[in-house]
Amino acid sequence: MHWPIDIVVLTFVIFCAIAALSVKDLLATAILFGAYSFLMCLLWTIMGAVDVAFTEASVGAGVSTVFFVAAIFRTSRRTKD
Amino acid sequence: MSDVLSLIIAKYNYWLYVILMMIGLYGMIAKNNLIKKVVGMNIFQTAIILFYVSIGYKTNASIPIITTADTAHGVVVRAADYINPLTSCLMLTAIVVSVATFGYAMALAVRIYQRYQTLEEDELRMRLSEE
Amino acid sequence: MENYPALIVVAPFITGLLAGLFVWIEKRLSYPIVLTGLFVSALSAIQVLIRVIGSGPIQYKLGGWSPPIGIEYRIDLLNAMVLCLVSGVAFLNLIASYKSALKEIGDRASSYFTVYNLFITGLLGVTITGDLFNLYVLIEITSLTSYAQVAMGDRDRGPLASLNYIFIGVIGASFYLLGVGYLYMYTGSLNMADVAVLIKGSQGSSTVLTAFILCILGIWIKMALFPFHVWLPNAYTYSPVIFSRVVAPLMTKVMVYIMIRLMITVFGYDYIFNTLHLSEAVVWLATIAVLAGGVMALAQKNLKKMLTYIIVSEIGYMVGGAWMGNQLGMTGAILHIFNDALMTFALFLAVGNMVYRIEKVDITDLKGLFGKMPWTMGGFVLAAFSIIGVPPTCGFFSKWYLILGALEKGAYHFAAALIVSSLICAVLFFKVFEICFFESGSHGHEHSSHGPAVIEEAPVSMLVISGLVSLSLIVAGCYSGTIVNTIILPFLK
Amino acid sequence: MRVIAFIIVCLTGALLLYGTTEFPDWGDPKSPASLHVSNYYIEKTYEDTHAPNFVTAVVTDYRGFDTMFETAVIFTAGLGCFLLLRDFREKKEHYYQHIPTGVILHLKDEKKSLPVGKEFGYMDKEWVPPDLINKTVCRILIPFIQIYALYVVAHGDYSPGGGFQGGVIFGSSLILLAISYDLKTLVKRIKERLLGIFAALGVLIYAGTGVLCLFMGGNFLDYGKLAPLLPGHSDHIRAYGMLVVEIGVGIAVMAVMTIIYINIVSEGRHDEGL
Amino acid sequence: METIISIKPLLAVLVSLLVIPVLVSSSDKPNVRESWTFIAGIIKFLIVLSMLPAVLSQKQIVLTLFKIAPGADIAFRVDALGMLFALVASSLYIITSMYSIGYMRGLNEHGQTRFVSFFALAISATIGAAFSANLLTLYLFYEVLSLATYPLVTHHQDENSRISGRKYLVFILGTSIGLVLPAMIYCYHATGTLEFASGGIFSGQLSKPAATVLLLMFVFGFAKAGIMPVHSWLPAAMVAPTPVSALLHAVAVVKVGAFSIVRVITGIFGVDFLLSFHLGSLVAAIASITIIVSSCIALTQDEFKRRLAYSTIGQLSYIILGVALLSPKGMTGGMLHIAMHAFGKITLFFCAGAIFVATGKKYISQMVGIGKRMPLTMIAFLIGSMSIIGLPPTGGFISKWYLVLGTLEGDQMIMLFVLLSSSLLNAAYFMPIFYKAFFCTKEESMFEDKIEEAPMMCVIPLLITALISFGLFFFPQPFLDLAKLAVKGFIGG
Repeated sequence: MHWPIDIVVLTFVIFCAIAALSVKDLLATAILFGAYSFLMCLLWTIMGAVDVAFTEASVGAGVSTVFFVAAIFRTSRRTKD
Repeated sequence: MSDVLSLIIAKYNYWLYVILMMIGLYGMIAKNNLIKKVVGMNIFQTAIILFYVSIGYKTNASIPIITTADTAHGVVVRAADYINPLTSCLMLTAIVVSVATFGYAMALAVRIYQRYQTLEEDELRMRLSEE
Repeated sequence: MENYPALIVVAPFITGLLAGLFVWIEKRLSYPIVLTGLFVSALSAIQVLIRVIGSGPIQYKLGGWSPPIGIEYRIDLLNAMVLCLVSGVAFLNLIASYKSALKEIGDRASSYFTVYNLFITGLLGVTITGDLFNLYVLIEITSLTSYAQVAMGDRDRGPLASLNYIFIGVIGASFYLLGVGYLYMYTGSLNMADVAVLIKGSQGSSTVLTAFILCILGIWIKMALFPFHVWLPNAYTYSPVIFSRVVAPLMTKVMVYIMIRLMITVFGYDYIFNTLHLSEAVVWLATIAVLAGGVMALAQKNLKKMLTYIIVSEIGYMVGGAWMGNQLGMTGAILHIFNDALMTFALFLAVGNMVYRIEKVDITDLKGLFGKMPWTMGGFVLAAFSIIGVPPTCGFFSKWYLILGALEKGAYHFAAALIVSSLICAVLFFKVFEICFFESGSHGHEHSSHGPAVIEEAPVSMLVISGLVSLSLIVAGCYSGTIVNTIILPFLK
Repeated sequence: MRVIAFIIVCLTGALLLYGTTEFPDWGDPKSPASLHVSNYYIEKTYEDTHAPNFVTAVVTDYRGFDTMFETAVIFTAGLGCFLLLRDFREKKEHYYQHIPTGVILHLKDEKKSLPVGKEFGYMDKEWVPPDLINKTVCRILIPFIQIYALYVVAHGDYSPGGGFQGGVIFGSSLILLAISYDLKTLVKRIKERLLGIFAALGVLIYAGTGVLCLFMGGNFLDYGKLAPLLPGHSDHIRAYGMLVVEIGVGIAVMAVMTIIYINIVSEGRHDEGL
Repeated sequence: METIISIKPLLAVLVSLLVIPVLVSSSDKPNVRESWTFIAGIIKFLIVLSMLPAVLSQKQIVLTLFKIAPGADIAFRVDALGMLFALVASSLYIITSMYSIGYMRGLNEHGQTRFVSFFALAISATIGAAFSANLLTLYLFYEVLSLATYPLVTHHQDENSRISGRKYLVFILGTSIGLVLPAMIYCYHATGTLEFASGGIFSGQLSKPAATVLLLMFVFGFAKAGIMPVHSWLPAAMVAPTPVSALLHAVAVVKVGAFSIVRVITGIFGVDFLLSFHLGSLVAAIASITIIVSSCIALTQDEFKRRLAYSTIGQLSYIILGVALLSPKGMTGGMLHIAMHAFGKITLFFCAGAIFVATGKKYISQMVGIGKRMPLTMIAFLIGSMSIIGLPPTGGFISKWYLVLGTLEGDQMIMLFVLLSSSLLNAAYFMPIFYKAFFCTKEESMFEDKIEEAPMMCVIPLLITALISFGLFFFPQPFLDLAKLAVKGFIGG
């Protein structure tokens, strides 16, 4: 029975998702988004889907965030919402 | 009371995935900044992946790898001992798709910024109507 | 050879990749390679069609795993017809649009062909597969390649149109994926035929109902049924000619095919029409789509954009026919998949020729085009007549079945909408013809009254294909009875 | 817009929640999803393929066809970024650093260029002085990351991971190189042409394996038919097939990730980046 | 009834279709082009003629081309009525071709190749309509004819013809798509066939209101017949060059309209069916209103061709009226009028054209004294107008005689009154022209006293048609026999 830890991580995930969408700085969004991905990966490990978690760790938290930062580097951090 | 609690425990994962998906969808439709929209899109997609992974979960089951591989010849593999490998497999594909879309969307954002010097949707619309 | 089914999909796939490889080694080879792949695919598709007509559905197990463990292809008459259509159109378009691609895309054209072939692979795979999740993956291939191709068109508007397309496309595909998830939750299987068996008798299940709504909604978004059509006009208008020529005829039609496949093979007639009673509502929606598409087309100033709205309207035809819930309507819808693909192809071929010569195709730019490009305009006129529904072009006959289906069901509003939409199309196209016919081009007025205008036609390769496809509209019209009797009716039984 | 979005979102959410009402409890091993096909995979995979990791077996064998297209999707993304952003025009301005003195030269004439080497170093516009610690750590780290990536690819059927994950990790190591040094270093070491070839080649290895099966008389991607070509016990032949395929995926993904990164970060000019 | 399967009807249709490429390719050699037109016209006429004996010996020639749906094929059937119409159209085509050479060259018009090509297409469609075996085929050729004549009507490509062309399309296409198409599909839906049968295809599927609505949809839908209020395209279409007006708006187009209505009344509804619901008198009433009103309007028109146009509207309604009387004599008269009116009216149009070519005059008020200058033309005009009025010794008398007999047979005195009064009106609008042309004082005359006819190629055809009009009074046999045969088939069968 590991639903308590599961629920804690899920709460964090949702928190990160909302934060990533509402922060007014895109670089912060990028980092929060990375955190979101990593927490998600944690969640999946808890559920036993290790392969998916591994992929998400390398892709979501890793490469995606780099792409994100690279894109921000070439555009702007500014956002209205 | 305990009924409600057990219902919550039984279903909360599905509910939370719905919430996550709603957040993503909302971000995708309502946000003004294109990159924010892309983030919303990604959250939306991961929520679906979460849903699938939740489907595949079994209580008291292990990760889908035979640990006793070398001696497995005599060992009977029981289905209830391992979580569902199929959903994991499907979601690997889904993740790849989502990262591909994400990367391409970022490239598009860079391209749009090159041309219009903005990523805000309302400003873009204004620029387009000016032209 | 038992492997024709695999070859249909694999040939364009491998040649596309090979072309992608050869871009870095010897650029000139990539075009012939790609062409060969599509040719092989088209040939195999025809082989398969012949075989299916002769001896019934074909099953092909990928990896040698029998379903539902592995992925299978299941090819029946409907698949086989759509496969032939897709591969044929793709092959012809590649020949017809080679010059235009070189002109528009320039030195990137050779790598572009890779994307093109992957796109076709996606469409073919979507059509041929018998597995719900495989369908999703292939939809994504189709979508991603089309995002890429849309962005390569108009340098200013293309990327923006593409990004919007991505957002809506992802929503559509994700809805579909969710639907599949719900179905999997209920049945534990991903194979279409298997799922169909497992959900039989589960009329009241909320899971199946949700799955159904999500799948259909996702496909509707992907096919741009009226309220979800917003992405389509921009995406098709600002994409390069070679792409708009192939996406306009094929994409929406393949999506309609998927819808019909889901309706017939997975969920079943009985579930949709007898348990849910959705027919009425959806036919109304289709009616609105038909009319709205036409009305919005009336407001357009750009020829390409106008045609895209006509596509939106045509989608309403097929959805309405498919949801009529009777055999005539379904016959009309399936026949219209075939006919509409052909006539949209012919239209866009002609428009592509115009773009090749005059670059901008705002309606006012078309002055005097009958004199300047008589052959192109000939093709355009034929295609337009087919859209309007003038016999003996094929557009008439599918409309015929659709209206008959509507009458049989008593959906008079849908029949009326079809008639009205014909009239709207007539107005639209004659507006264009009038400009092309009456007003002379930039050369001034002097030669319009005496002596032939200077003919500036598109290259021969473009013209010949355009002409052939336009003529095939009449042939397809004349043989629509044969198509119905050998393919559609046996399929529906 | 917000109101509409909110309504749409609520409707969708309500629909999804309605759909979940009949779901079996979370984690119920008796739910239909865990009974029908999945049990076959769990119980028979080892027998069929001799790969202990079910997921890898399902991904690359039972549903290998999906995965082939999944790789094609990622390939398309890379190609799409290349087609969209790649800009072959040379940049007009160049910055160089005279290494012995630290003087920065700014050349506005596009035709002139300086020999880059011991004396002069190439520089970005948004230049940050190279961080010695970063550089050194990364230089030591990168080979290990790459070895790990290879391990992940090779052990795909024994442990979590596989071609895709390994490829991503390998790609990350290259990206790390670009970040810790500069983009030019990476581009010089791994030519764009090589990446392009790798990307296509990787997917081709996958598809080619499938076609090879066709030639060996089996169905597409039927690795079992490859037995005459591969060494080793015929029981393990499917696992070998998977390995070949995983390697293909790894190569493709590695190349594509790098291509996407390079193109985004330099707006397609391949000159300067993060 | 005996049936013969023969390829002849198809050949008759195809001849002028196949000659179009030849015409286009010889566009820079006008003489070669014209001779091809002639050859095609003569071959066509001979093919039609060669089928006459079989038809007269009460055989039917049938040919099914494409099977579309059960009961709705694309098929030809040559019966007496079709034969009558085809004979008229194909013979007049030859004469008109000759005339158009004189006219077009005389005025040095532009785009002559386009002109002759579409002319050939139009006549193909006309013959096709005449030989149609079912409503679907008829509709097909009807639409093709509408579209093929659009470039002819708008031949001048100026603002005036643009407006008229628009009007033409709106009326012709609008009604055919908006009214005929749904009506036709409804018929098919109700009965499952569209084959023209001598007793009609309905057997109790229709209530009286439904039948009324359907009949009205057909009558107004075939707007080419010019029933009021859908007549106003006809005067507008007179902007076309006169050969077009002559052949198309005196023979092909308008007659196809009238012919279609006759076909629908006899072959779809059936005489007995209409009699049982008393629907014949409804159509007859509509027709007679049209007759009277249009004749009155014709009186007020000063432009020669417009007066002829209104006269045509009236005369077409004679045909409808005759058939709607549903009595053997009346129907004979109506059908006969197809032929008689064609020869009479084409003469008048030729005269109008000849006058325009020779003098450039378009208005009747400018033609005082023209008889002195163009005596041959005006004598032909006299014969033509006598035929239209129905005076012996011209062919028009015979058809009108049968019409009058028909009203007496059906005991419909009002219709008799209509016929007689309209004859008076006809005389009132034609005779003054002739009178003023010859009998005017020297001061009133607007022309010099010198014979100066239009080019030979213009005058010869009009003399020929005038002579035929005259001759038909004495030898009406071929047409009369055909009409009687047709009526026997419809009523006796």
